[in-house]
Amino acid sequence: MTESATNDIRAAARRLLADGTVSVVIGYGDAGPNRTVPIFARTAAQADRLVVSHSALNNLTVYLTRALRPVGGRIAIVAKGCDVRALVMLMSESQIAREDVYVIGVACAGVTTSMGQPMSAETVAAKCRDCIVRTPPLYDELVGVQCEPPATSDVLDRRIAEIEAMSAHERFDYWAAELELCTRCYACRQVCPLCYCTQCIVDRSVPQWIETSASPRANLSWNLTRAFHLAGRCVGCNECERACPAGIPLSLLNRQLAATALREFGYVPGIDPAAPALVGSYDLADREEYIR
Amino acid sequence: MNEYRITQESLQAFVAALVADGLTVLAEAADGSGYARLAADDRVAIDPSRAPSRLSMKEHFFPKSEALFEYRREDGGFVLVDRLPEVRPTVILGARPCDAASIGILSKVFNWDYRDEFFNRRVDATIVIGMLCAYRDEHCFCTSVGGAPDSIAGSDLFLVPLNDGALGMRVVSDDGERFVTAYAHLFEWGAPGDPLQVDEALTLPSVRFDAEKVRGWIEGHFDDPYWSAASETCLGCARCAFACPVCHCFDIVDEDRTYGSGERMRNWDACQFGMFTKHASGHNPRAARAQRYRQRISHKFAYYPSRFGEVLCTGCGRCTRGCPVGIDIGAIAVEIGGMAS
Amino acid sequence: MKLGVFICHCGENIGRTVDCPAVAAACATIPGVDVAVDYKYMCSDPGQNLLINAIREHALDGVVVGSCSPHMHERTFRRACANAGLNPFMFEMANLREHCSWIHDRGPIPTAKAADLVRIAVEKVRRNDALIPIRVPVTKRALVIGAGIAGIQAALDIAGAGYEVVLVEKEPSIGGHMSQLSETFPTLDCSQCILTPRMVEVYQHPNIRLMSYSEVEKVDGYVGNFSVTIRRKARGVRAELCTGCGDCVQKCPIKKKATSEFDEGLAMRPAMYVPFPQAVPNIPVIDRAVCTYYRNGKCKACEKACGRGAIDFEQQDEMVTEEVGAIVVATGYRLYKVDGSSGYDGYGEYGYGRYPDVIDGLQFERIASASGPTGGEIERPSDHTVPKKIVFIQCVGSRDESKGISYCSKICCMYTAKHAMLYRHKVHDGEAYVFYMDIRSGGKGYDEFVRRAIEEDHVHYVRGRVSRIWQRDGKYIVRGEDTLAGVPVEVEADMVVLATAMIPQATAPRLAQTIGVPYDAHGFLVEAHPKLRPVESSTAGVFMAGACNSPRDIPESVAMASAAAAKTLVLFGSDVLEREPTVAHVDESTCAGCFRCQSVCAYSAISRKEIRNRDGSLRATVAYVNDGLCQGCGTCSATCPSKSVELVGFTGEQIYGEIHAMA
Amino acid sequence: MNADVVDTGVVRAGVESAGDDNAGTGAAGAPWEPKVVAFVCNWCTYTGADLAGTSRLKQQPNARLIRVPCTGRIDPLFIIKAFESGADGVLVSGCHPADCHYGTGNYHARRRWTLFRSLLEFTGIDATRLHFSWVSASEGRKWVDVVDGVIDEARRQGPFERYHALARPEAMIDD
Repeated sequence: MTESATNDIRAAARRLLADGTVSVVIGYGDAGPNRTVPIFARTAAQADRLVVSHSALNNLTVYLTRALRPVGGRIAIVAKGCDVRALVMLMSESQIAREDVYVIGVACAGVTTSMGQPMSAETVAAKCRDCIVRTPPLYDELVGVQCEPPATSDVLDRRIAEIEAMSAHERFDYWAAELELCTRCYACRQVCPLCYCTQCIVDRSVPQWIETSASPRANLSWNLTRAFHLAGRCVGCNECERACPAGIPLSLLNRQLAATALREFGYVPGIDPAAPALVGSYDLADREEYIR
Repeated sequence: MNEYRITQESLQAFVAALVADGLTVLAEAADGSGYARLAADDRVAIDPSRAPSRLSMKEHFFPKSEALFEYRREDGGFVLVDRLPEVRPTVILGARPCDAASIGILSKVFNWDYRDEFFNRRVDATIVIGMLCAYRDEHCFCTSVGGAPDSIAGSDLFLVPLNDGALGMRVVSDDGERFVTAYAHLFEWGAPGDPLQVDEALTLPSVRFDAEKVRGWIEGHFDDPYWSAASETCLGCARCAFACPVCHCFDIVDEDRTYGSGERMRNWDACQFGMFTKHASGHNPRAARAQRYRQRISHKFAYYPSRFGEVLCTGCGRCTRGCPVGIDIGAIAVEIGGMAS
Repeated sequence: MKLGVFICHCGENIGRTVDCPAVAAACATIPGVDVAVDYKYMCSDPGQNLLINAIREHALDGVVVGSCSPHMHERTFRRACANAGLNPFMFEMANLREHCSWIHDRGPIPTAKAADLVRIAVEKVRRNDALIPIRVPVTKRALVIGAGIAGIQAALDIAGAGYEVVLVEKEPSIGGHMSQLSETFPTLDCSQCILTPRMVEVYQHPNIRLMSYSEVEKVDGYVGNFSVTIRRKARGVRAELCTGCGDCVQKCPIKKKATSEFDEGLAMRPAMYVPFPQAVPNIPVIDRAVCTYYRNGKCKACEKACGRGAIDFEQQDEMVTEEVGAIVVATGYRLYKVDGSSGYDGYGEYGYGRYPDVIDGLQFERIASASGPTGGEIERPSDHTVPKKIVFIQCVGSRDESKGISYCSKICCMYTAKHAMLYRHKVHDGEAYVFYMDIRSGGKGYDEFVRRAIEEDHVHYVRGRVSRIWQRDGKYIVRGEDTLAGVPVEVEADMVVLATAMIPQATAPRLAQTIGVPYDAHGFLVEAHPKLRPVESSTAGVFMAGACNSPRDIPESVAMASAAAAKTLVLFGSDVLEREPTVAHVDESTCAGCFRCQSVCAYSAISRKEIRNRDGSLRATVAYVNDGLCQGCGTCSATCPSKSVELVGFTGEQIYGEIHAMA
Repeated sequence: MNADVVDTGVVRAGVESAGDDNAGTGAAGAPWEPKVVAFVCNWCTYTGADLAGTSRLKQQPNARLIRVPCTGRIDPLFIIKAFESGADGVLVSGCHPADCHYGTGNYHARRRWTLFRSLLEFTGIDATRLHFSWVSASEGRKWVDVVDGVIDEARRQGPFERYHALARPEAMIDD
């Protein structure tokens, strides 16, 4: 992403703040070489800190969820294609009204896996390698140079295939080992724009369906539940994986479910705000060969 | 003073011997995840310029989850069964000073109004072999909180890289002395070799803020609007607290394992969670993110120092490196220090 | 919490296989269980008394009975609990018979399993809530849709019991098809003579609010609390001013532009018209399609003629909303059109629509009717000559999938016999032929009636189908075959009457959707149970009468109407409906308002509720469950990621307890 | 029904009614017997199981039924909790499509299951442990076949040690 995109963003932000369209612009602020941080720009000066770059990793739509939304009324947000998909889900799940958000869409050529990395074939985030929304599915204005979607290099899918090729016992042991590392800090939940529940199921104590101890069994229960609650909703921004201090490959769980949703129901979340929820609708013809 | 000279070979032999003697040997894992257990034949690499792991070595003394006791329903009542940890003698190899320092800081709270058996047993059974730290990045600030890359605080033995690639191991505590004699035969003893002549390794990172000033400002600014501004982008994920070598809050829950028996668990918790201070009544004295963020900073730089005379921070920078929204605790301390003067 | 466990031997049924005393003993060790006993027959009076006394004596907070399936005796024991002063929902059953003793061999295993099953139930009841049945108020007003004989009867019965009835009829007049009939089988009494007084009674009844020329547009709500939106179509005449003098009709210059619906197209009517002389209400309607004024803004002859100034060309359709507690659907039938206009292939070979003297049953009724276009004289529509030979053909459309419909229309055998008879009575030298497949004359006096037609009135019955009809010099050649004689027959007829099938009104499916009741492939409403609940729909509070359900004759329609009225009155018998309180409940403090629960609810029981702060500002929009609509399936609860909606009676906590009891 | 099953029963009777732990392996010396949890809807499968009972159709005694109004009510959390509670096999069963007492509950349930079992499959909890069926109120015979099938499969697979071991104290030791 280019100089001009950054300039466009700053210009747009200044304009929107000046003409009172919005009271705040949520975007990426420059934080040194190959680093950005989320910033809430309320003044022209702050607007001039905005940047767009391959280090714009955060999915800022998390700040549109009720608990984190900085103000009522209309908010402008800088969003890449994957971020906008999350926004579409938030709209379809009645979390925010279209008219309450002004989307500065970013035509995105991909971002890096972690902060501080220069962009290269090695450092480009896995999710970007087969991105389907380099141009966001929805926006009020678009910045950045529109670029061709990449030839899908199914890095994640290949990893998933490897795991699926294991025996059930191997799969179980693989995940038991990975999930044993979980510290139950719930960073995966906190960074997820779609984990906006007022009270997460794991914080409900009557009954305590999921134990809060970081025991292997409770960690499995928690991670299964987290993944399932995102079934047909997760847009694959992978913020959960980036935030995980234990380095658990959460993207595999999410993506495997997304693949199932696509295979079984031809469902791709976060494209059309009017589309019915995958878990929340049904089709008489839904497959059921596994049901005796 | 004299010191042991350790070559790569003797280091390998050392670890093999420790494991053979049934000791648990922990060292920062190559994948950067945290301090992991070494097997006898693992290749041991002491690299003073390696970046700190994602998680600290706190977990070894204060596990993310541990059972305090078991309970079992028996004829109308409950039978309680103690579950003191079975602790193996342990060696932490190559602890960086900002980690080693955490033991002393944590000991204060775990031996304050109540002496915590679980923590102390583990500390007592552990020999810490510290390591001169040659890593620097913009997130390190050990020197601003009373530490240093060559600080021996918390170590029993201390490794210093020598310019010929070998390591010098200094004895810095009586425990260290007692411990090392059993393995002395593995090492060369004598005059120190030339310490590694790398300026970067020995120049101290500059002091970024005055912790005393920070404390002063915090104590006078409980209701300052700064707290909302500073925490505006915080997601409350508490990854910082879980990665921190000295954050030590925990939650206690009873968990049934079977119908009629279970365990009382102590699990890591963090002041960044909304639930952390939520009362049964539903009232929450720290309902807002800003209040929780203020608590985190105030506890580290004001409350803890006032009670224990130590800043609840070793300047390791893990919280900042791991923060998904790039909140920089060092920068915040600098900012507060600035506001103070 | 003090709990009681009662193990039933069910005579030998459980006792033979399960060591009931051992189960009771095992359960006595469960924390909270104060009483654990076994007894021969818990459902017997002494058994129930044992339960009742224990509840009183030990002041039990919850009870588990280990006996048969809850489907067998849950109600019994709930009642017993209530009698003992314990909330009936603080009770759970463990199925030790169907799910244990009857399916295992005697031995320690069934005993162990029985102990498990009871423990599971104990862990549930421990987490039960004392529930109070939901009480829904009942609006004691009924809506009757359709004012044919069925609707009229239902309305009169309900009104007669002292309740208000809103009677909606889409035509300008009530009376339905029965008002078109000449005589009725098997008594041959004049249809209008018996119907008209009923129509007048409806009109004058203080409890009946008649809405003719009106249609039901929308139905909201649920049993006891329906809110119905009705479109009152503009007549162009202000009913409150009209005296029914008929001057406007006389003065209408457009005399013969429109064919009379009432006379089945055999006569013409003016643009300003009353369907028939005895119409109720006797208020004219302007047919805007043919009226000169509406076509080119001129005329207004009727307005000049009306002394009361009742004519109102500007009148618009009006929407009214009525609150009712029950709905009776009596929308009746229409006739299958042989020309295919009713959506079936039809019988082109019979020439209906092409040959003026090939008519259907209702048209013959009009010809035979004293009030009809011919004043009751049997004449051919084409040349008004008296037909000397008429062929009646039965099962036109009915019982023939290939041509239309699989079912038997049921009344054709009877009305054809009637038609033939009427014809013979009026045209003594006339000959009547009836082509039939079978004669179905079940019913009081029905078979005798048919026999009379054959034996006394000498109607020629020919068993066989008619293959074709064609014209030859003014006559209609009817070719069929006599399957009894096994010979082809050809009859040279002056007129042909087709006994066409009865099918539902074209609007029936849309109405069914509006009300929310199921209908079959033909468009007939489906009853809740073909034998035991013949006039109820599966939607509580919605009943049906007459031919909207399947082909019916007059006596059946009237019987159904009275049955539907009786069902309505049963509903009105209580001021409030009691419903099982096992419905979903929303925790508004944690609901995040994603409304996936709303999308899975099959009963539209979940809506959006705004929670406002003291200053009136919106705090949150959360899900709200209407417990009048909720049926308690719990799909919403399983869908909610934060468990902010729980199904009372099957809460997460209760089910957690049951599962954990197995750990 | 073979003899050692009976023996197990004795132990299970003693052990379970006292409410002790018997996750996975049976208590001292007794041959192990699988534990199966079945979540069934009230209107079809539970009634079908009733019919099996009234028809005196013999079944293995290892299943414990939990009655819910509708398969739509069955939350994946129930299934997870069942495994946590020591189940070696879990069965979920309700009304055939188009037979749902509530119209569409089983359609919504079916969609949920398809996703959830795919997730479990991926994490190594496969179809040998988690089963689904439609059993109507008139299918007493089918119920017996299904439930015995699930129990036999669990017996073939042996105790779900991998899962149950996750809860063992030793799994909690910090190193």
